Amino acid sequence: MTAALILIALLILGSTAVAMSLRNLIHSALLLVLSWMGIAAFYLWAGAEFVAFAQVLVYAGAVSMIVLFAVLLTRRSRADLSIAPASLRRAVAGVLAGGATAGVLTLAVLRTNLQIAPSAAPTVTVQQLGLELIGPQVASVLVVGVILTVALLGAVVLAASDRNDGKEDAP
Amino acid sequence: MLGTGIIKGLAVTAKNFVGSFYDPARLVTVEYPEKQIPIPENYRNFPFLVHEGDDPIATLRCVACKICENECPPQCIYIVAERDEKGKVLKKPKIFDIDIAVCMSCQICVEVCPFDAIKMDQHFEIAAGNRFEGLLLHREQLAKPNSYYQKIHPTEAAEVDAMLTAMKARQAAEKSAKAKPAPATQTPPPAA
Amino acid sequence: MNAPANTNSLLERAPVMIRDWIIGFFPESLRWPVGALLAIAAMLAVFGLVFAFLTLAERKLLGRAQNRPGPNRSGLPFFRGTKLFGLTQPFADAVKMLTKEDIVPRAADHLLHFLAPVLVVAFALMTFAVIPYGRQLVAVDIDAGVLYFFAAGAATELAIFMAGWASHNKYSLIGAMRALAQLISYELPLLLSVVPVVMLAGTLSPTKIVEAQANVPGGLIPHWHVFTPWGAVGFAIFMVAALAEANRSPFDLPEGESELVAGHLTEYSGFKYALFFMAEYFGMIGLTGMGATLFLGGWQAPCAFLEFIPSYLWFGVKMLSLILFMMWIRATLLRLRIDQLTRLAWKFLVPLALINLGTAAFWSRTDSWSGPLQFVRWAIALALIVVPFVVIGRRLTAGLAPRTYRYAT
Amino acid sequence: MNTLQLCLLISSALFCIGLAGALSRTNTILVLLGIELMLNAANLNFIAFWRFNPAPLPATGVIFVIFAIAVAAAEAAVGLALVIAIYRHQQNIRLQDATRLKG
Repeated sequence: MTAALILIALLILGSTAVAMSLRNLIHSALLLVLSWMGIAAFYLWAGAEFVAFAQVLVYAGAVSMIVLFAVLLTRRSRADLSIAPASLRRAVAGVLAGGATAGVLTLAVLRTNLQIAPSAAPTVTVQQLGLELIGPQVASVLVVGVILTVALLGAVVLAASDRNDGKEDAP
Repeated sequence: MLGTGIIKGLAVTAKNFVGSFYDPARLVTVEYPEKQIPIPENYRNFPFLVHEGDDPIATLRCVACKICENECPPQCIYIVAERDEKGKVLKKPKIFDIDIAVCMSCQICVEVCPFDAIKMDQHFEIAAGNRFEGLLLHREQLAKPNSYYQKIHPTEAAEVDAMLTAMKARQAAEKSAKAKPAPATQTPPPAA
Repeated sequence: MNAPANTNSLLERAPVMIRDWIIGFFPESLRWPVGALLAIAAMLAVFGLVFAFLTLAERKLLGRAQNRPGPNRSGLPFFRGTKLFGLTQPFADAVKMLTKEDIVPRAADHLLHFLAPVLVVAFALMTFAVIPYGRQLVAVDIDAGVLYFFAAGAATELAIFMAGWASHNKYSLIGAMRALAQLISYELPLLLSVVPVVMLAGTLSPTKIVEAQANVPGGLIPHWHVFTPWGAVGFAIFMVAALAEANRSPFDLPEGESELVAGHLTEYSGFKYALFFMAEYFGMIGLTGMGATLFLGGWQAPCAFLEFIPSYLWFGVKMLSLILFMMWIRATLLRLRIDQLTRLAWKFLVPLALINLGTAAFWSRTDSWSGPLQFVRWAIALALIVVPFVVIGRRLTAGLAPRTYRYAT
Repeated sequence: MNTLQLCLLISSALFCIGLAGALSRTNTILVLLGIELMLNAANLNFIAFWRFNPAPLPATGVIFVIFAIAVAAAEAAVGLALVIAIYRHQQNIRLQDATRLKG
């Protein structure tokens, strides 16, 4: 049980760390997909299979596609992808900030006396989830729907070019 | 309405699919090694040598005049004339090679031949395992009877034969006319 | 399971009995992994063979649709002259593919170039796990099976992108970009067309969705989702989107051999190419299998008295006829242009699928209507489908008169 | 240290990798991805607490994560649209160059 968790953790953290330090953007993006799949594996390990599949569908299926698309659209040549490393000061500052946060968080986690349930994972069926979503959480569902619609429209408005390339032929 | 075109198209392909089982005439392809499309008469690919009688090498029309060798644009013909014991050139080829890997089927050799000895063949199944020896044809492989020529190019062969017999008749007439005033001392006219 | 006698015949139970017999030889602790391995092996064997003969069927069908006989010459190795209608063609192809040289471009991204074909087959195979092939034949019966299926299917496009990127070839890269655009556009209608089924069946588990389409005892009319107004529309949208997801003609833009050489496959040869080919067919098998499960009643027989035929045969018949339909479409339709492709998805399929969601909601609210009200229910539902179809379709084709040809007749 | 603490350590490590990446990289896309990773780390926490809660609530953590994933997807879409707009404007996506508010 814990061994599987440690394996998953190594997968997530290793692929993420390498992805964040690679110079080739495409490799970074593909490694991040691997780490998102690792996170989905963690959800499976914890018994939340619906969330795991949603994670794969949304991250590996949609977000990664948009990221790759953005990477390919925002370059002028293949060499453009090997982005120059940031200045040393910036890199050191970033790693220091991350390390400091990690230290604070680790201390906080280790010092807190967290009680855990010895029992097995709570099971949640899809039906329960659906009832929960349309019952107590219906307001949040509506808000998320509005957010998604606004995000879609906003993305279209932002990314659409100003000039009109004339009428295209319809199918 | 949207989609009607797709349904029409599906109907067309379905009709062709079913029809190809019931109506063999629909099939546009020929199953090649078993069946062959008849070759058009004027089809040509590579040259061959015409011979008259039963012995292919002895009765070649070719006299090794090397006109075709000189005229051939890609230089694919190689001719060595036969010599007798004294070294005198005989009027037949000892070596007559055509490299059909080089030949470009231009038919110039046929056009320039004064003796109608080289003609274009229609045999196209000439694949060989070796592109140097396999595609270099010698006179034994090149020699084909006149009857074969008549078979593959009937119209053209009829003209050639008519011309040759007319020439022979004229020569015979000239010979007999000359024989009366003076005995034949000259060399005989080149064998046709 | 206390099913009626005719649904419990020997043939029906044969696969499960064989599995139980084999894992009976193993100790108790090993039974679960051995059973899983058996399921994987059986699936690989069956679908490998199905793939092999589908390639032949496709070539035959395309040939016949174009008035050619199709491949009919390959015989047996040591019997010259045998022909067998070309039935051994797939094996000859396999031998040829395996013995070909594997060429990797020098500038290629070697790791990704190697990983892409492996991943594309792996993801395509993962989708097979949740499809119920028969009454008790499902490899993994998970609660969110439909979601799992689409999650695994979405990942295949990532592998296609990897192939296109790693080849270091402009055609491959254009193919990869097209694959991405296509996936983003068609994932939405595909999922939206499935939502009504999930809504009305009230579950995300494929086995339960099949059970929801069970025959009424003694009934003659199949109780499948496709025979409801919303189901018919959902099925049509699902099939169009499935064609796009499987990169099949008329949506085979990522390959587009007339403009892109072979798209993402340009730099692949030999066994890796065969893997891509296999993945395409596996993707098709998976999507049609899911389509049959969601809309055509899965392994259910059309009427109750036909249930003596084993359920997995019914499933196979439905899946194969859907695949043959896809091939029929390939024989008929031309490839779309990329702007036409995205326009069709965003301006036609997505609005239609959203309206279909409303139709499904109406259908489920009026479940209690009976007698003459049944006709009213059908009329309203059909109107909810036909009117948007005509209106949106007219918008889509506006300004496009039937094409006139100046030089061709 | 119990399993819950291990999960929390994993998620805080993930959060810090995301933070360090977002701070130290100059490519806009990578900065966005770093922020995504931080969101994911938060999701790991939700699931971990839901899994090991001594007084289990049926679906709270899962619901939280579902909403977080939806919002993260929206964020990614808008963010990458912004990246494309920036690229169109200044022909690169270096973060330091995007300093003007008016363009």
